[in-house]
Amino acid sequence: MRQLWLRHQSWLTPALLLFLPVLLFGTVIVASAVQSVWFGFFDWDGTGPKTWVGLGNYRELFGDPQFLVSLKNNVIWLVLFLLAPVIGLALALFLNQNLPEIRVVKAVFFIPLVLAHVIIGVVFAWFYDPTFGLLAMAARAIGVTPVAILSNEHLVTFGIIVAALWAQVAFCLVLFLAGLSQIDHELVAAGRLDGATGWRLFRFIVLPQLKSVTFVSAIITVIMSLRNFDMISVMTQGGPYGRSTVLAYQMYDATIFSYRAGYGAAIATVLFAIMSIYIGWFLVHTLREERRRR
Amino acid sequence: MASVSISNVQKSFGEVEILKGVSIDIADGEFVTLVGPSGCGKSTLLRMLAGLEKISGGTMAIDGQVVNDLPPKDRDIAMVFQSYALYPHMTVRENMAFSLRMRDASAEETRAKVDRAAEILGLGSLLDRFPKQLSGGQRQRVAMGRAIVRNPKVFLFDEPLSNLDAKLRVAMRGEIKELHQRLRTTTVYVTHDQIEAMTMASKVVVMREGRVEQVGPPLALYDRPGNMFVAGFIGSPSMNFIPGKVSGGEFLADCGLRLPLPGAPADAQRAVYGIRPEHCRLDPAGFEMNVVVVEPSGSETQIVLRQGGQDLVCLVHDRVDAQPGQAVRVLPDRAKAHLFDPETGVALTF
Amino acid sequence: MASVSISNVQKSFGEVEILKGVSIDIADGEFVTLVGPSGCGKSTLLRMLAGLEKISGGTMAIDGQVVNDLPPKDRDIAMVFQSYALYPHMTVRENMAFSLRMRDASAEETRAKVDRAAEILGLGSLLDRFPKQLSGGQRQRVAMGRAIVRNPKVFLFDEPLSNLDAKLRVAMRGEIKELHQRLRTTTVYVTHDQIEAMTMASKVVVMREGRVEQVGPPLALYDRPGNMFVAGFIGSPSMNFIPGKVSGGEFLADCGLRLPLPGAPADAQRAVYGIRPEHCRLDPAGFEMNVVVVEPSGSETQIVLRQGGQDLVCLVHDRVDAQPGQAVRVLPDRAKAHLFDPETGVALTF
Amino acid sequence: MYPAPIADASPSRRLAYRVALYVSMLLWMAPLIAIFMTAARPQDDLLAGNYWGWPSKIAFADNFRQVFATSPMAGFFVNSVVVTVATVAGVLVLSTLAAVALAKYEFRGRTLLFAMFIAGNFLPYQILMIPVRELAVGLGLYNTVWALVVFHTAFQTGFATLFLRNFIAGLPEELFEAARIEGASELRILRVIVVPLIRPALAGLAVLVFTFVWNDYFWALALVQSDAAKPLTLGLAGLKGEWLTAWNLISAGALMAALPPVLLFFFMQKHFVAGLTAGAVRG
Amino acid sequence: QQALVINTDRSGTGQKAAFNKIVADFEAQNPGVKVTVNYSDVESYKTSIRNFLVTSPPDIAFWFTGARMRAFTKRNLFEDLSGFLKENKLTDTMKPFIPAVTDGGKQYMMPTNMTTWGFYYNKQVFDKAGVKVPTTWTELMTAAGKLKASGIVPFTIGTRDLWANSLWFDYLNLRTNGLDFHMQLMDGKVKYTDPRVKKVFELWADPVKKGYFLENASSYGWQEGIPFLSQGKAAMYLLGPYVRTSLPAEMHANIGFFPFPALDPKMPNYEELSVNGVGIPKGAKNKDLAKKFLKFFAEKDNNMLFAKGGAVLPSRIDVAITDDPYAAEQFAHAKGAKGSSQFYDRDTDPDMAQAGMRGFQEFLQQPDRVDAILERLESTRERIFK
Ligand SMILES: Nc1ncnc2c1ncn2[C@@H]1O[C@H](COP(=O)(O)OP(=O)(O)OP(=O)(O)O)[C@@H](O)[C@H]1O
Ligand SMILES: Nc1ncnc2c1ncn2[C@@H]1O[C@H](COP(=O)(O)OP(=O)(O)OP(=O)(O)O)[C@@H](O)[C@H]1O
Ligand SMILES: [Mg+2]
Ligand SMILES: [Mg+2]
Repeated sequence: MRQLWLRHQSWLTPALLLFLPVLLFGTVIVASAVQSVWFGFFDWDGTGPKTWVGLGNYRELFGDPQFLVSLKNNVIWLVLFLLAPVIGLALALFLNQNLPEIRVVKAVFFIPLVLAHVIIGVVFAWFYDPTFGLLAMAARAIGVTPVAILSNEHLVTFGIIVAALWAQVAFCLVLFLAGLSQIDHELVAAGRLDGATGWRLFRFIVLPQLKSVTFVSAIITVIMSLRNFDMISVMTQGGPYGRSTVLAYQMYDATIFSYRAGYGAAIATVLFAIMSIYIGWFLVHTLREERRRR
Repeated sequence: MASVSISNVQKSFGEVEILKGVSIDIADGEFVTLVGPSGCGKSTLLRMLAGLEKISGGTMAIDGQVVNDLPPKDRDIAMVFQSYALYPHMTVRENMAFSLRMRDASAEETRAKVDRAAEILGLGSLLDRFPKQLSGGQRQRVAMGRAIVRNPKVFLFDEPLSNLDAKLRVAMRGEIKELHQRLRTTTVYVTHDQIEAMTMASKVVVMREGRVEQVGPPLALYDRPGNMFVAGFIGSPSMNFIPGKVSGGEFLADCGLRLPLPGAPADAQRAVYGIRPEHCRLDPAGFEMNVVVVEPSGSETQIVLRQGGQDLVCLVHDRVDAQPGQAVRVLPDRAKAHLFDPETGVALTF
Repeated sequence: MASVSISNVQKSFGEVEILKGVSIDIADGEFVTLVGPSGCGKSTLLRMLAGLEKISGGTMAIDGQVVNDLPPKDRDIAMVFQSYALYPHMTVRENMAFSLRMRDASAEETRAKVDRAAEILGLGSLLDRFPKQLSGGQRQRVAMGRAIVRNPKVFLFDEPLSNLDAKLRVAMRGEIKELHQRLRTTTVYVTHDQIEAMTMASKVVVMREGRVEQVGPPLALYDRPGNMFVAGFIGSPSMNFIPGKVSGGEFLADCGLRLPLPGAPADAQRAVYGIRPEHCRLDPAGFEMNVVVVEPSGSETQIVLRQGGQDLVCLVHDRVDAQPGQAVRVLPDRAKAHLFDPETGVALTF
Repeated sequence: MYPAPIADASPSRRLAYRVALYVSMLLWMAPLIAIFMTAARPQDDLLAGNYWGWPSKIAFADNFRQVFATSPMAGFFVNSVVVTVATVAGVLVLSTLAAVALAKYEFRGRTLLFAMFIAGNFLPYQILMIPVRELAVGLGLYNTVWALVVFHTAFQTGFATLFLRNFIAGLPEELFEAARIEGASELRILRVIVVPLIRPALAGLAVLVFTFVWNDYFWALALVQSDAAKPLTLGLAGLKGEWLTAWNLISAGALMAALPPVLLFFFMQKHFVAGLTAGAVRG
Repeated sequence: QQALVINTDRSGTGQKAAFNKIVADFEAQNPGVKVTVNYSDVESYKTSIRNFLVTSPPDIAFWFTGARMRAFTKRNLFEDLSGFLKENKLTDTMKPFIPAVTDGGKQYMMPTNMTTWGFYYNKQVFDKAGVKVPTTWTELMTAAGKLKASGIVPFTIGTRDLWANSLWFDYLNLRTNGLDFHMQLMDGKVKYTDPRVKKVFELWADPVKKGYFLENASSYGWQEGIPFLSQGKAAMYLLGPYVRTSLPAEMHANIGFFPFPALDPKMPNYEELSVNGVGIPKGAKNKDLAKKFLKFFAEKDNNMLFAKGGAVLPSRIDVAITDDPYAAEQFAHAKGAKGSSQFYDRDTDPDMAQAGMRGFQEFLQQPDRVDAILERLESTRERIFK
């Protein structure tokens, strides 16, 4: 027994340690994801019997105008959400100073991060209210007819993105502040001595050192942008007339309101496929980083 | 190339006073080393000279021009950092060209200057590598290359060799020295390595707790330390210090030993007797002490002796066949002995 | 306390062979140092002895018992790491008591043993501090304390002093040596510091690229290096190597110099002449060379000489008043000269 | 330290910086101030269209009282606490185990498992909704807080493992080796060396997971329906009531729901930030 | 000790209070019975009922009737209550509502109450603008024009939650094409591109294009439309009794009600009347006790209490609310109906309803796109009712 343990200890120990976490994660998360993909091949209302339709859902999906709207919105989200790292970095540079009160100020800037998206959505919906909202009041104050952002099929997605950016910028801000705190001061000093100032110092000396943080915040931002759901659900429920849906919301809408779980699963699968690109990218990066460190 | 004049410079970080009035004059083309215990303010002084730290008081002048409020880029100074501070995302060539690029030098000029510096330092074949693909010594050389491309008025070095291993350190030391002989650029060099301080500079500045303790040519500091601190700091192994008093032309140590004096100080004066390990030799004419440790290292042997609670370290160039516990006779070289005031530590002349 | 016997031990990481058959015998109570260039496998060997790495081939035995498959905790070995590896969340006392706690020793026993170790090492007043509240030297001492509480069969040290500054290193070196003289525990000590290797051990093992180059008492390695590698590795500054050939009882260097030989090797034999810097002296009877660099460090002066493209480093104990460019006469100590085979590097006896 | 420290700048620039700082802070916080104001408004103000003006009277206490009176908020609060605390505890334990295994042991499939945790962590979790619900039903956990605990624990374990693994990988290998030589078994090392050393990371992680789980709405909707098991977020939706336009109450409830994570964040800011950073970029 | 679990979405303050009292009374009458009531908000209940009916059925569940009920009875998730209703003579006392709970000749739920729909208006605003309560479509349009001219929004509405808007469609369709046609459309038997449907949209387009509706209606939830009415910024709201229940009691006097006006004098007076019900899930553990509770719940007093709590109408025709003129008005309104539909999203397939309501939302904002919208709805219909 002891011999056995000794001989196999090298793999038995990690196996024992990993048993529970992997079991739980494997059954609840991984298996469910696989199952969900499987459901995408059925016509199913979510409770009753399933009917195999093969690629039927996908065929319908690619002809569904709503799907194209969602896809387009997803792209808009993805592109605009990448403002979060940019603004986050700018804000981080702005806040990266030594003042007695700076800790509190930073904390205030971090707060959106801990708020539920549901709450943020509600607040921004009031903000945009075309009659009573702050935005409308401001517009009227300067003599402009207020635009009903959430009722405007062209603006609605941008309106929601702004709300979501609020939280996402806070997220990137935290990362960049941490990144800035790890900047090699000697490199900056060397840069100054070499005659770099202002933008060039930032561009050639500081930014390259933030490469890893930038990558991570960009990828996470992309993934968050694809995953976003709560805001849309709270602010517009996909409206007006489905113009603000994204894949995640459309999937929910199809499953819950239209009772089409199979179709929803197919939408989810497409979303998953898109996201896989970024997950894979992140994985490759992380694992390579990993190997480099070893 | 330029002279540097530091007068009564002070520096505080918030409440804490780090530099308490430092004055150093450096002539054009001179090589000055700055030594002192960790935290005494060497780096701070250097960074102030570079313009990386504000000057709290006093003035710094380069070539007669006061630079207190000049930003780093206008001081025409190059600095080599302990960590080398190479830009990790640039190749060796780009690293060396960076300062020229920031000055909007033309492409040909840049190329010519970098190539020349690379040639001087033997970096020709490494120009396209990234810093992480270089060995420690090579990195060090690139850091120097980066400094010399610009042909600055003053070179600053902050412990540039401390990350290298012993052999490489010796080699690079030679290179830096040679470079200085070639370029004759005014240089300020911070180190905590005895040998570097002694062998490289024409002038050594010893600092302690934000003040200059002594300034002088290396051998002058070795031969005539101004106080106990400098005496103990310069030289390795450290000078032996033996408390006691002067009595009848001899030094009567508290431990009972009677030690020979070079001159004739006033009698009955309490003092500290200083003698370097290399100035003690085993000699039948000497006084008796017990051997504690014998450490032969091939070319020389270090012996720790003890008598009446007083330790004495001896460094002899022969093999010594003594065993711990054994008694031997040791004799200090009377001409090389020092006396210090036990209160102030100041060297006593006699 | 125990003897250690390493026979033909091999180690590969994947494809790469790191140790290519190492055999070392260590007697009970002996102090052995392991030296060699970085990457030669010193740490790996030590870690294999500790049980932290699998043994790919050969056997290791402690006290006659083969330990190849024994887990670390059953080997009764203590190890001091370069980084000290103190548990940062435990006080000094807890750090030292850890191994006893793992062996479920009683509280009194633990307390008694820790107190005794603390006393030996002068750690008494620090027992309630955390590692981060200690200075480098104190941490080093705690790491040793942790090792000695257990009274293990063998002590292993992996460059235990390399994180300390020069002065402290000297002091701790003395302490470790003293400790060994007191406890007489078999000790294997890895270092890359010449002086440590030479002064501490009763036996030095020189390794290169996974093989043992030479084993012997320190002074024997200094005096009679088995090959050029050992000759160059032991001693600082390194031995001068001058290629040439034996001709008429003299050594005719390729650079044109004629050097004295201690014996009478076969004529016309190509060889490398080896002479340590400290065995060259300035002497009117010597041959002429040009001064390149003079580095006085107070107690001694290092001079680099050059002639016909051949550099010669000289270390003299006097002040030398030579200027670069000047010609001086230098004479190697014929009795201290070495000859090596230029192909194999093996020392030639004659 | 980039850009240049403002402390070195001229007094006028320092003042300008401070002003800019506070103005931007105020703008940034405007949405939160809005919630606060609304939570202080009596219902009549809203009906009268006084959305942004000064509240006609400060009805904070009234609103909160009404929140508790018109809904089992107290119960929801307890549920939220149970779900969150149980999840945090479970996640900490499981992810520590997994992280140690992935960080400090060599075995085949290690990279694969690690990749699995990372990938799972970034999944669009909406796709899990139906299978997870079925699973909860199968386990008899549907409509209990334990369904939420199980799901959140599993999902967050992915993230937490990624995060802790980076942290543990940063612990010096020598500590493990020293302990091994000194006779500690692997489990003992875990307990007496690893856990105490990663305590700061665990603290940061705890705060992060707390906020994630506390703020969850989607899964509560999918896995729970009775009041007995509803967490606060879902309860909050109920506050909308069937026939009410009580934004003041919703704000009050939102404040109540936001309070625990915000408080926790303020007290553990250092850990939180360190945690988030370690989770994303190894520092 | 017996346990009874009830899931309900009737979580409005008044109705909740009433139901709690009923439960307490029941417990008092039946010592040893412990009743647990799980209140949910309507929207999340719509999701969760599909889960719990299958997985962890309570003993009693509230739900909508009509197509929404049939979606579950089709899958055999509700207990047949035909016997129970008959035994307790409820088939008589609740007669008008029995069809709504019937599927394949059997009854699966017990009606609890009924909701009526129509125009709620601000009396002061009407007076100020000199507008009378309209009885015909033309009058309504004239009134709206007048209101609009005096700077008042004639019709407030919030379409973010989609459903409120479908009242307009339902009523216009009932008034133009009649109940049979409407139900055929609901059952997917008529094309959305049918000229008769188009006709409805033409009618509807008139007030839309004239700007009679609240601007940016889709920025508001249905509840958020109410303050415009109460504040006098808007004049009318086509909705249910929630308009009143959402407002403080002192405002009730100012809010009047009138039915959706007639369009075609030949068309009988069809109304939109929604019936809510309560049923026993197939998997209930305690069916006998559940029936006992339902019987108690159906008692006159309780039925009335429950209705009053929600400001809706009781499901028994033999009770009358006499102390509330508003209720009487509603009752008369319901009684006067020649036939009724329930509501768009209760009458048609949920998938279709979702698509339809989204189309109505778009129409309200972009009336010119009517053809595209109808094309889309038609293709959805074809997919669902194939
Ligand atoms: N930015 C700073 N803020 C506060 N104190 C500082 C700062 N920089 C340096 N100090 C303090 O100033 C003192 C001198 O530091 P300095 O780096 O100049 O020492 P040093 O002589 O270079 O030491 P070493 O040999 O260790 O490099 C130290 O006590 C240090 O703690
Ligand atoms: N786990 C490992 N996997 C692969 N190669 C390794 C591993 N550990 C060590 N090596 C390699 O084995 C060789 C010997 O390493 P080792 O650490 O024993 O050298 P060393 O003599 O202690 O050097 P140093 O003086 O730098 O400490 C090196 O080339 C190293 O890269
Ligand atoms: Mg320094
Ligand atoms: Mg090593």
